[in-house]
Amino acid sequence: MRTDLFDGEKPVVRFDQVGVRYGAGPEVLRDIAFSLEPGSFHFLTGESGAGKSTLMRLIHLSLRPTRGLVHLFGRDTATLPRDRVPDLRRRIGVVYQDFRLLDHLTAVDNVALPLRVAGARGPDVRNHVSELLRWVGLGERLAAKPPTLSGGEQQRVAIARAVINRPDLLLADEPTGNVDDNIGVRLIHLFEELNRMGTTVVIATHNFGLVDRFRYPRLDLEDGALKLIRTPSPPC
Amino acid sequence: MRTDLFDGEKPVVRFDQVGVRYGAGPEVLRDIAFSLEPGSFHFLTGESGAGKSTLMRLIHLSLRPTRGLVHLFGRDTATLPRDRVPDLRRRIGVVYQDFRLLDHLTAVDNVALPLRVAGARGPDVRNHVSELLRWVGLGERLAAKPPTLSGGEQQRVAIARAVINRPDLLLADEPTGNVDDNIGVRLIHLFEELNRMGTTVVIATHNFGLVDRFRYPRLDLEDGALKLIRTPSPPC
Amino acid sequence: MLIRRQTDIPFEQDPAGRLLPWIVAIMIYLSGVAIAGAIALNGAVSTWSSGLSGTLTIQIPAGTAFPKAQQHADAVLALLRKTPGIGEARRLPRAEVLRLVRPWLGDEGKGDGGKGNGGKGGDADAGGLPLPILIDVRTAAGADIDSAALAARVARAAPGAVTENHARWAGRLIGLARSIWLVALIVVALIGLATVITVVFATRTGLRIHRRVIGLLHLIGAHDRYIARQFERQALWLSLQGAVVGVALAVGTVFGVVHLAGEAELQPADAAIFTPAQWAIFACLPGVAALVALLTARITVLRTLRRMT
Amino acid sequence: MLIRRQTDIPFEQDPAGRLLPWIVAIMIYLSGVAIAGAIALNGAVSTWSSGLSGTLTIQIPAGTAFPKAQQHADAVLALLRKTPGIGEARRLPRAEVLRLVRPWLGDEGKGDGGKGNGGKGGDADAGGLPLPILIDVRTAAGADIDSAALAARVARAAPGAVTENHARWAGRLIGLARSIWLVALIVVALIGLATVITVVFATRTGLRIHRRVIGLLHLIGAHDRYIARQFERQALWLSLQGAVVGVALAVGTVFGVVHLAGEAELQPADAAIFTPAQWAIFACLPGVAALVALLTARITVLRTLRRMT
Ligand SMILES: Nc1ncnc2c1ncn2[C@@H]1O[C@H](COP(=O)(O)OP(=O)(O)OP(=O)(O)O)[C@@H](O)[C@H]1O
Ligand SMILES: Nc1ncnc2c1ncn2[C@@H]1O[C@H](COP(=O)(O)OP(=O)(O)OP(=O)(O)O)[C@@H](O)[C@H]1O
Ligand SMILES: [Mg+2]
Ligand SMILES: [Mg+2]
Repeated sequence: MRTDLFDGEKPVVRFDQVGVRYGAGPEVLRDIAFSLEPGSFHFLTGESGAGKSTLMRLIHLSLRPTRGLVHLFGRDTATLPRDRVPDLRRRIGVVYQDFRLLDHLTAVDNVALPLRVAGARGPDVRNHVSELLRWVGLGERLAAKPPTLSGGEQQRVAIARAVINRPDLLLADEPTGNVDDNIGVRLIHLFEELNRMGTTVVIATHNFGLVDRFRYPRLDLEDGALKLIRTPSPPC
Repeated sequence: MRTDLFDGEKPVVRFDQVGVRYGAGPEVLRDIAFSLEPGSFHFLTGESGAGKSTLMRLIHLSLRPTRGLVHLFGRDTATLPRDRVPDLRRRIGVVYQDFRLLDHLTAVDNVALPLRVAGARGPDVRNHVSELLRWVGLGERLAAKPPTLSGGEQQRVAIARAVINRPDLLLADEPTGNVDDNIGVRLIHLFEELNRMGTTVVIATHNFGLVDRFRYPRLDLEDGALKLIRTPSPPC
Repeated sequence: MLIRRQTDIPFEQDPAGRLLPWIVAIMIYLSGVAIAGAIALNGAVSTWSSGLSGTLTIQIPAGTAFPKAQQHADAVLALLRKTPGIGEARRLPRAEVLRLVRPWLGDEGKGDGGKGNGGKGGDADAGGLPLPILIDVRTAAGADIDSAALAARVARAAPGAVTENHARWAGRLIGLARSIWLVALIVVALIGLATVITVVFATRTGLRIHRRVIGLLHLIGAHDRYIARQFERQALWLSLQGAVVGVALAVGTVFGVVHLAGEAELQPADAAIFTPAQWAIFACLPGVAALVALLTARITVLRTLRRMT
Repeated sequence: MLIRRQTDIPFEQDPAGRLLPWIVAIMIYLSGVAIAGAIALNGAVSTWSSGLSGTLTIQIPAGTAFPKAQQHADAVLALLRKTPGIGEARRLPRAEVLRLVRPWLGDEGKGDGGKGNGGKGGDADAGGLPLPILIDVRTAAGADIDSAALAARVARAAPGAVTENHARWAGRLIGLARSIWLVALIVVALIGLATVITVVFATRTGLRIHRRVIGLLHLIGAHDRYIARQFERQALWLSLQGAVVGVALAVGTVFGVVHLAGEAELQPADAAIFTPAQWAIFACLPGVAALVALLTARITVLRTLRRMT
């Protein structure tokens, strides 16, 4: 589905000599150049403060680079007019490190939000949402609001919201920080499922257990520079 | 120091047949009975949604049990008048699962907040705070505000705030979810340091790497019931 | 619809929901009352200016001492007709004189001849006093009459006659009324300003309270208009509520005051001080307030969002 | 102090900081003007009631046609002295008569005899018109005079004389003034209410905006009073700012209006319409507003916090 959106197999994301500096501070990211091919799957690693979330923000257009070019779905984002940004964002699913759920909406409504914002309606939507929540183990908490969910439960709602509209690109920032390894593995399987249907996936994580287990190529941030680390054996 | 506060070696926390039910839902915690002796160190484990954060909230008096008795520092909390609660809370340091830093204060001011609320002032305070932040690896980010900190950096500020006034009891909810294992180990060492000086420590975590490594007794929640799991060998 | 038609932004818990309508109601009430006062005053002023300005009244005393009041009146009328610049001069009918004199005499003036009647040469008398003869003089448009000279000539033609120059007097009253009108306008403008500031305040406040929600909607791909629309609706609804209550109370107050003024004979009880067009102003007030609130909210939100990137 | 003396609650970014002072300024301005109006009206009413109620004025025409004006005046004074219930009767000096007549005549009445002077028997004349003789009659306290009968007797003693009963007229004016006073009071009360609601609104809003901060302060062991104090200070400071500006503008406006009224000769230019005690009301206004804001904030915060557990 939606293969038309891939703009003739152009990279989903392409960075050219991107540098980021917050205010007058040092460069957090330096000379970042990489591209993500449609349908690829990467882990993003680096120690705390290395710039993983910053890189995600660049891709999601919530942060502009200090220098360099960011291409998204084949478009140069520097020249993108402000009112075209929402349309690009609708093609990206994001799991934020701090979840960012809406406290006044139920789990179902939170997950359905990207569909509503994009104008989707109808009973299919709700069934689809409920099914997904059941899949991440929240079948009992469909009508619960985020403040009444445990940390791990909130994280899974955030993940469900990011994947509900089968985005072309999925960015997940530390999506397993609040769940145990069993659930963590299950969540990675969910991302793999999505990936198989064409979604490009990037997962930032500190959990080397998962990285070692799934053996997808790693984008590693160190001292502001990005290095691609390919693991020889195929994913298990 | 502050040995007078231990009320003649009474348990710091004592639960008697405590049950918790949110609204009309099922009992999240059932017949919880345990006590924490002064100077003890426990991990709190259980899968996502088991009730770890709920138990922490009970101890910190931000949630009242549906039934049963909670004793804190030897006092029955059910009969405690409202305006006595702050004084008890000042003796407890808490690391929240979602950090709860104040976005408008610098890292230093955030960490100093418990001291300010308790009325402490002076240059010693600031030196002490800066030193602690340096210890958790944030020496470069003393004047940064939380929104400009990375996830792991925020978590470490939250930990520094919880331990700054050498509390009699430390509750840490998933304190290593956003940092890698190196930093995680360093943080547990910080807690051990505090513990050696008399603080009772409880750490909720999913990170079995750390649990296995430090081998402190585990309070394990399963199906709403609490089980104490003692590991035979002493901490390494 | 299976997905509940909830607003994405949880306005229900906002303080604005409970308090903004009351503030708007008070504001609209106050401006409604001020507008009513201004309209009433305006009506009075235009009556005065059309009825009185450029006008003299000549009062010829009557009664025992003035057996020749009638002749004097005729002489004055003849004199006036010869004077250049006089447009019209007419003797006021007795009923009108009685009405004009009544407030000065009280209820006795209302009909019966009364005791101690000493009138002979004049018309009917009021409360024992002989009614004077009043001659209403309208100067020709644009004519500049030397009223002092005229008064002297009138006094010679009819001894005891008093010439009142309403133009000056009315001019002063009209000047005063105009300043009161100006004050009323300023009051309405200030209240309007306060209302707009309050709506801006409520909207900015809403933006602050719901900052994270708005930020997330943005990140999820919502357009500015999608977000602004929700704020607009909220502002429209809250201020409409308040404005309707405020206008209703203002209209009630105006009715009450008109009724009391009628009772106190300060004006004819049957006079309609407000024309339908003027009542329409009140009917429009809530709509205008709601529209102002809507636009204020829209502008505030869009400007703030643009700054948020 | 090395740890900065920042407030724990980041009020600086609140919309209230920029907008609340303006709202308070407008409110205080409006109530200041309303209070000034009420005070001025009150002064006028008390002058009228003390100066006029229970009072009659007898106007005796003078001039060529009334050579016996002086005798008539003496006859009327004699008559009044015999009448029971009359406390005092005195002939107004010429200057005062001139002052009273002046607005009816315009500037010509100000001094020179004018052209076309036909006066002989009367006092000096104004603008060619003979000045009438005015007798001010004060009824004895509590006495109930039959004014119609008296007027008839006066007219018999002095043909052409007109008796004006101020008591009735003044009574009506006073009644009207009282209702305007009541309206002014209601307006001030409503504006005060709107201000209180606005402060409650701003405080609740602050509680909502800073909910997480407050929640955290609570969890960290802060007492309710510690939190409430910060809100109080904020409300005090913001409303004090607004109130001072509002009162300053109101006092300026009042001065301006007094000046204009003096220019228009609507009242003596040198008259002090406000006593120092009345000016003190204005001086107190900001303090009162600030205190109300402080208490409103305290009560609002403590009540809300108690509900938060
Ligand atoms: N808005 C900002 N202003 C200034 N500095 C910032 C800002 N956001 C992040 N930083 C700094 O940039 C660096 C990278 O932050 P980033 O959040 O990208 O790290 P991260 O790799 O996601 O770390 P973590 O694993 O702890 O989440 C950190 O040192 C952080 O303090
Ligand atoms: N305020 C609340 N109202 C209703 N249910 C709640 C509330 N808070 C928590 N719960 C439910 O109680 C259960 C226990 O929650 P708790 O936050 O204690 O779990 P936890 O052990 O901390 O989980 P995690 O490891 O995911 O943080 C969960 O199923 C959660 O949905
Ligand atoms: Mg991060
Ligand atoms: Mg938890």
